[in-house]
Amino acid sequence: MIFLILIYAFIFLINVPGLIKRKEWRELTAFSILYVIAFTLGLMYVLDIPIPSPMKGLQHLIVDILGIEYPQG
Amino acid sequence: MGKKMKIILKCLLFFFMLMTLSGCLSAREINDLEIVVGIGVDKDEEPGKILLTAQVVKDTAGRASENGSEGDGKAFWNVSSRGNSVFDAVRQITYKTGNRLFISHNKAVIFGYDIAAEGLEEYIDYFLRAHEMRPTALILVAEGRASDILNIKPEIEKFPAFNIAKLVDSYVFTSNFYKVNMKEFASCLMSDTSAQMAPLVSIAQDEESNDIYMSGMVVFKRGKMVGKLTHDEVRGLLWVLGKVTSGVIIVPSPNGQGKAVLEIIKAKSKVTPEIKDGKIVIHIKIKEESSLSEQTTTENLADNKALEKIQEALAEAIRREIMLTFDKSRELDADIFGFGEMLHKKYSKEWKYIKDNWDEIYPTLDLIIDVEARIIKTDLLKKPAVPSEGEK
Amino acid sequence: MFGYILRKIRYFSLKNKNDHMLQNNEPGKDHNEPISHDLKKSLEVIRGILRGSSDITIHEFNFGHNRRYKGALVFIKGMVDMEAIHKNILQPLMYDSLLLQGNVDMDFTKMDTIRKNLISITESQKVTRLGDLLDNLLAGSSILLVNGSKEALAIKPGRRESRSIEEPGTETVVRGPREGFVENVDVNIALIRRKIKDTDLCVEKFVIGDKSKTDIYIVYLKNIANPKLIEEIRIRLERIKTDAILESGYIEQFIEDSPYSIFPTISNSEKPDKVAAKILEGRAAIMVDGTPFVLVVPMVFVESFQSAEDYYARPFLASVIRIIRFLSYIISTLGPAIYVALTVFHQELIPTQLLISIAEGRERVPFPAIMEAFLMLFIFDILREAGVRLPKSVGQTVGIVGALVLGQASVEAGLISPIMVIVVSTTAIASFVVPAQTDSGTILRYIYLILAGIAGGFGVIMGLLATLMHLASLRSFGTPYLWPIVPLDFSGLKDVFIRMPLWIMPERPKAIVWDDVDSYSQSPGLMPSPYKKDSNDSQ
Amino acid sequence: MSIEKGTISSQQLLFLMAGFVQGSVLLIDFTVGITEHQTWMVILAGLAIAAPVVFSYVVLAKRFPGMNLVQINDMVYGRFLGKAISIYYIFFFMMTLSFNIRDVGELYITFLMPDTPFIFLLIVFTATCAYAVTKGIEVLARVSHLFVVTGMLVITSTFTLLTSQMDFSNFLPLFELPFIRMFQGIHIVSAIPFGETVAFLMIMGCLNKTEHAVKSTFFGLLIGAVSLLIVAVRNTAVLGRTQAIWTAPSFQTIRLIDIGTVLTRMDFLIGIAQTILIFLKCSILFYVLAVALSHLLGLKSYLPLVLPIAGIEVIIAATVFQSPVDHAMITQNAGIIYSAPLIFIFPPLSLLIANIRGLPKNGKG
Repeated sequence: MIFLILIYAFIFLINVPGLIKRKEWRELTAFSILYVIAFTLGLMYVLDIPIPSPMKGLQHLIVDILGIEYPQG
Repeated sequence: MGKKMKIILKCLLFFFMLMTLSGCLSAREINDLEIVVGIGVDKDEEPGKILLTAQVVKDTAGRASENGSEGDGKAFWNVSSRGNSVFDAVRQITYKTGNRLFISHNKAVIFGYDIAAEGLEEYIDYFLRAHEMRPTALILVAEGRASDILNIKPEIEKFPAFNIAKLVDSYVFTSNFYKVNMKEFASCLMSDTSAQMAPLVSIAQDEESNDIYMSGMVVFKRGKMVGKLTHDEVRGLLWVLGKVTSGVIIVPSPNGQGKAVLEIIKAKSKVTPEIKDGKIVIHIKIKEESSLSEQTTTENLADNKALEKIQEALAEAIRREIMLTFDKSRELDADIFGFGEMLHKKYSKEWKYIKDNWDEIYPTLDLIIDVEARIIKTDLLKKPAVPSEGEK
Repeated sequence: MFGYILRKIRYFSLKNKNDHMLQNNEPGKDHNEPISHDLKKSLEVIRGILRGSSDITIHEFNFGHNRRYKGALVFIKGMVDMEAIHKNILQPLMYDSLLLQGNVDMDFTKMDTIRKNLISITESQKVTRLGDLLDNLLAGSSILLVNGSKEALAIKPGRRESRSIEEPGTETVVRGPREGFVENVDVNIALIRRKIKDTDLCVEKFVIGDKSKTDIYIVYLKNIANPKLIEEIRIRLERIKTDAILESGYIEQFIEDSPYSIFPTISNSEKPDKVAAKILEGRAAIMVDGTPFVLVVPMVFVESFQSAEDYYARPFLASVIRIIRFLSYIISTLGPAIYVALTVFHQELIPTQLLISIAEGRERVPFPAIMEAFLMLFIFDILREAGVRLPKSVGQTVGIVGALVLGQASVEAGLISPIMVIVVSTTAIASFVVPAQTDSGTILRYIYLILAGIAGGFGVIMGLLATLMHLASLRSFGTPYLWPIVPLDFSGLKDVFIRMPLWIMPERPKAIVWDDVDSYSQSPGLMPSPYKKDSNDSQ
Repeated sequence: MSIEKGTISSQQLLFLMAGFVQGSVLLIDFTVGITEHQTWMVILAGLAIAAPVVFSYVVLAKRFPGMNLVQINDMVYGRFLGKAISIYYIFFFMMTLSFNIRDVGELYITFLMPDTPFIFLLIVFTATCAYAVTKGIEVLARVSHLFVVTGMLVITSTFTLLTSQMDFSNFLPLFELPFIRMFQGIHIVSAIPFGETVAFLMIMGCLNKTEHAVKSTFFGLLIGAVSLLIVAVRNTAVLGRTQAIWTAPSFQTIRLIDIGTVLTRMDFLIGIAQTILIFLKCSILFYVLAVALSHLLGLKSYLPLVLPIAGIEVIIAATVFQSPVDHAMITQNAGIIYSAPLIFIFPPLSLLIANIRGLPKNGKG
C-alpha cells in the first residue's frame, strides 16, 4: 500500500510542476485523467478488488454472443 | 532544468524507488542451499506412500577439520522422507534439512525395482515438471532398493551419484547399455507404440567390498516394467539404433580352434520399414568397421582369405545378436526398436490401423538384416607370437 | 528554514537571467577614465588603487637630452624579467648616445616614437585607459609612463618561467612520444603547432573569469572541423560568467552537454600527440592557461578505450589489447554484480564442482553475499583513494597493507569468502585498465551490485538496458555518444573493437567532420607491399 | 503537425521491424500446442499471408508521408469514424503491450526466478520500458540493430549447440493435421508476430526518406521470419513428439543443451537474451501507444502520458489472465479474432478509400 502511494506521489511530483510551469493545460488534464485511472487500478489491485479483465469480456463477446471460435481440443 | 534532464532524473529515481520494494524472495544464500546430487525413489512399507532419498552435499572440509572425526569422512548425506507423491516427499524433507532441496545439480534419478515393476508413469511427472529439474538428468532402475545404491561409498568419486553418472557415461566403451535421460524417457512414454528403456544398476555382492555395476537395461511398456535385457540383448538393440560406438565381439577363428576377438570402431545403421501387400517388413542395413585386437588361435589370420572368413563370421554374429534381441522383444511384446514410430512417420495413412492393434502386429514383423562388416586394421601384430606348428 | 526558502527563491529568480555578475560590482571599478598627462598625478592614482599590494615597484627616472624628460616604470617584481628591463628599456632610454646629444627632435610624449626607435622589445602595446593599464600590469607586463603624454606603453614580459616538458604522469606509454603539456599555455600551443604545421590551424583566444582572467584558446583545423561545432563552443564559452577559471575541469563542467550523466562527454589529455591526432580528426581542443590538461571536444564513448599507443604499434597486438580493454571495463562494472547474481539467484548456472567449492568457502561467512561484496568494494575504493593521495613512498605501503588485510586476514577470520576476494581483486585491477572511464565505472559498479542483490540477473539486465538507452541518447556537441556502434557507421567500426591497419582506415570520422570536406584523410589503397616492376620481375 | 520530431533512416526501420518480429520468438510456442511438428510450415504460410498485408501498410504510410495512423484514420474515415477506429487501435496496442509484459513476467515466474512477486517483475520491466520510451523513437531505432544482432547470435548459437541432439525425422508425418488446426495456426502466426507490425504505421511517419521503405520493411520481416523459422525447426528437431507437452518448448530445448560441465544449464542466459528482445518490442509498442493516445487527445507531446500509461499497463498485465494456460487459451481464440479486422481489413480498406477519394488532398495534407 505504501509503495503504491509512494510511487504515484512520485509520478505526480515529477510531471505536474513541469506541466504547470510550461502552462500546458491540455496535457495536464490528459495526464490527470490517466493518472486517476492508473491510481484507482493500482488501488484495486493492492486491495485485491477483482479487476474485470477486458480479455474475458472479449472472449465472452466473441465466443458466446457471436459464436466465432476455433474447435477446442 | 531542461525537460530532458527532468525525465532522466525522474526515471532514475523511479527505478530506485522500486528497489525499495520487498526485495526478491527467490534469493537463496549459497550456504543455506541443500545441493542435491542424486535422488532415489522407492516404495514405502505403507501402501500408496513412497520413500524418497536425496543425496545432499555435506561440506566435509569445514566440518571435518572442526570437530575431529565426527563425520565418518562421508562428503554426502542421504536424507530420506516419506510422502504420498514425489513432490510431497520432496517438501517433507525440509523437516530434516531445514532448507528446500536444490535440485538443479541433480545427476540421476534412481527408481527402486519394486516401484519400476509397479509402474513409473505416476512418479515421472514431477521430474518433468519441476522447474529446477534438468531434462538431461539420467533415469535408472536399481536392482533392489534405490536407497541402498545411493548408500554405497565409491572408491574414487566423493559422491555415489557422481559415480553412477560416470558409470552410465561409460556405455560408450562397451555399448552393452545406453544412457537414457528424462527427455528421451518422456518421448518414448508419450508415443503409443515405443517401449521405454532405462539402465539397470545393481550391487556386486563380492565378499569384502560391494561396488555398483551396470547390469543391463529394463524395458517398460506404458510405464510398467515388462522385462530385463542382458548386456548382449542390449547390444543387438544398439546395432539397430546405430548407437554402437565401441565394444568387443568374439568370433570363432576360421580353422575351428581358438577365437578371434574384434573391437568395434564404428557402426552405422539404416532402418527402412516397408508395407508390402499387408505385411510389414523392416529392412536393416548395418555398416560396421572393426579391428582385430586379439587372437587366441595360432592360425595366421593376416591374409585376405582368413580376414574374409572372419568378416563373414562377424556379420553372422551381429545378425545373430540382433535376432536374439528381436526375439526377446517379441517375447516381451515391447517395441524397443521404435519401429512403430518409423511406420508412423512413413505411412501416416495406415498409421491409425497400425496404432490400434500394434500389440498383435509387432510379433508378426519380420526383419531383413544386411550387415557389412569390415576389418580395417590388425593393430600392432600381424601374426601371433606363437610359432605355428608348420614352421617348427 | 525560512531563510532557506528565501535563498532558494532568489536563486531560482536569478538563475535564468544569469547576468548577475554585471550588477553587483561597483560602478567605478573598471576605471575607464583616461590617463592624465601629468605623471605625478597618474602615479598617485595607481598607488591609490594598488596600495594593498606591496610587490608593485614604481621606478622614476629622467631621460633624454640633459635629463629634461621625466618617466616612470611600473611593474610587479616577481612576474617581470628584471634583466630584460635593465638592458632593453632603461638602457636605451637613459644612456642612448643619440638622445644625449640633444640634436634629436623626437617628441617623447608620443609612445609610438619611443616604441619604434628606442625600446628593443617586440611585444609592447599602447594603452590609453587606466583599466587597460591595470589589466596589463596585473598580467605581468611593465608599464612605461612619460610625463606630458596621455598614453602609456605596456611591455609584455618575455619568456615566462614554466615547467620543463616531461612525460605526463597519468598517460604513460611504452612506445610513442614522451612529451606532455605544461602549465604555460603558450608552450602547449607551440607543442601542437610543431605537430600540425598547417596554415588552417586556427587558435582563438578567450578571456574568461572576472577575477582570474584566464586565457583560453580553442585550437582547431579550419577546413576540417565542423564550423557549427566551433560556433557551439564559442557560444557555450561566452555564456560562462564566473569569478575564476583555475583548471580546464571548470570549463568542462560549464560547457558539457548533459551535466546529470555519469559519463564524461568531454575528453581530456596531457599528450600533445593524442590531442594533435584528435584535432586532425576534426575535433577542437580547448587549452586553458595554467593547466596541462587539454580538453578535446566532441568526445565519443569509444575514445576512452583507445590509447595513443594503439596507433604506433602494429595492428595485431593493438587489436588484442583493445578487446582486453573492453572486457576489463565490463568486468570492472559487472564483476561483483554477476558474482552476486549467480551465487544468490541462479545457482544452476555454476558448474557443480565450483558450486560445492564456493559453498564450502562461504561456510563460515556471516554476511549475505551482497553485504560481503559491498564491504569489499568499499574497502577497495578507500584503499585506492589512499594510494593516490599519499606521496609515492607511502603509497606502496598502503597497497601492500591493503592486500594483506583484504586477502589473508579477512579470509582467515571468516569475514570474507576466498572466492569473493578473487572476484573483487580482479574487478579492482580491471578498473585500472580504462582510466578515462573510472568515474562512470565506479558508480556503475555500485548500482549494478545493488540491482543484483535485489533482483538478481533480471535487475542487472534492466540496469544494463537503462544504461544502454541513456548512453544512446547522450550527445557530445552534436555527435552521438556511442557514435560508431549505435548509429552503426561501418567505416568507423574499423577502429573500435579492433584496430585495422592504418592503410585500411583512410576515412575521417563522418559524425564529427563537416559533411562537405573530402572524406579521406590519407589516399586510400596504401597497402604496403614490396616494389614489383610490372614486367617479369623475379618473384 | 507530427509530435515526434525524431527521424529514422530506412536501415533503422529494417532493424526495428526485425527486432519487433524477433521479440515474439518465444511466443510461437502456443502455436506449437496446436500445430506440433508442422510449425515451420505454419510460419511460412503465415509469412506468405502477412507479407502482402504488411506491404499494404507501407504503401499506406508512403501515401501519407509524415503522418501517423491516427491522422490517416481521421483523414480517410472522417472525424467521427476515424476517432472510433483509432480508439479500437489504441485498445489493441494496449492489450498487445500488456500481453508482452505479461510474457516477460511469466518467463521469469515459471522458469528463472519462481519466488519473486509477479507484480515486482512487471513494475521493473515496465519502468525500464518507460525510461526507454521517454528517450524517443530515434534512440530506440539507433539501438535496434544491437538487439537484432544479439537475437540472431543467440538463436544460431543454440541451434549449433543442439545439432547433436537433432533428429530430422521428427518432421516426417507431414500434413498430418486437420485443416482447421492448420488454419488456426496460420491465423495465429500471421496475427501475432507479423500482424502486430501494424504498430509500425505509427512509426513510418517519421521516416526521413520513404523510397526505401518497402525494401527495408520486407527485409525486416524476412529477418524476423527466418529467426522464427530457425527456432521452430530447432524445437521440432530436438523435442520431436514431446513438443506438445511443455509449456514453452523453445525454452525446454535450451535446457537440453548439455556439452561438457560448463555449457549446460544455460537457460538463464537465453532467458536474458529473450528479455532483451521482448524489451525492444515492448518499448516500440509503448511508444506507439503513447503517441497514438497523445494524438487522439490532441496533445503537443506524448512525454507526460508515459508514466500514467506505464501504471495502467502494469495493472492490466497483472490481472488480464489468471495463468499462463489461460493466457495461451484466450490469445489462441478471442485474441486473434478481435485483432483480425485491425490487421487484415482496416489498412487495406483505408488504402482503397484513399485511392478512391484521391487523398491526400494537399489542402489537408
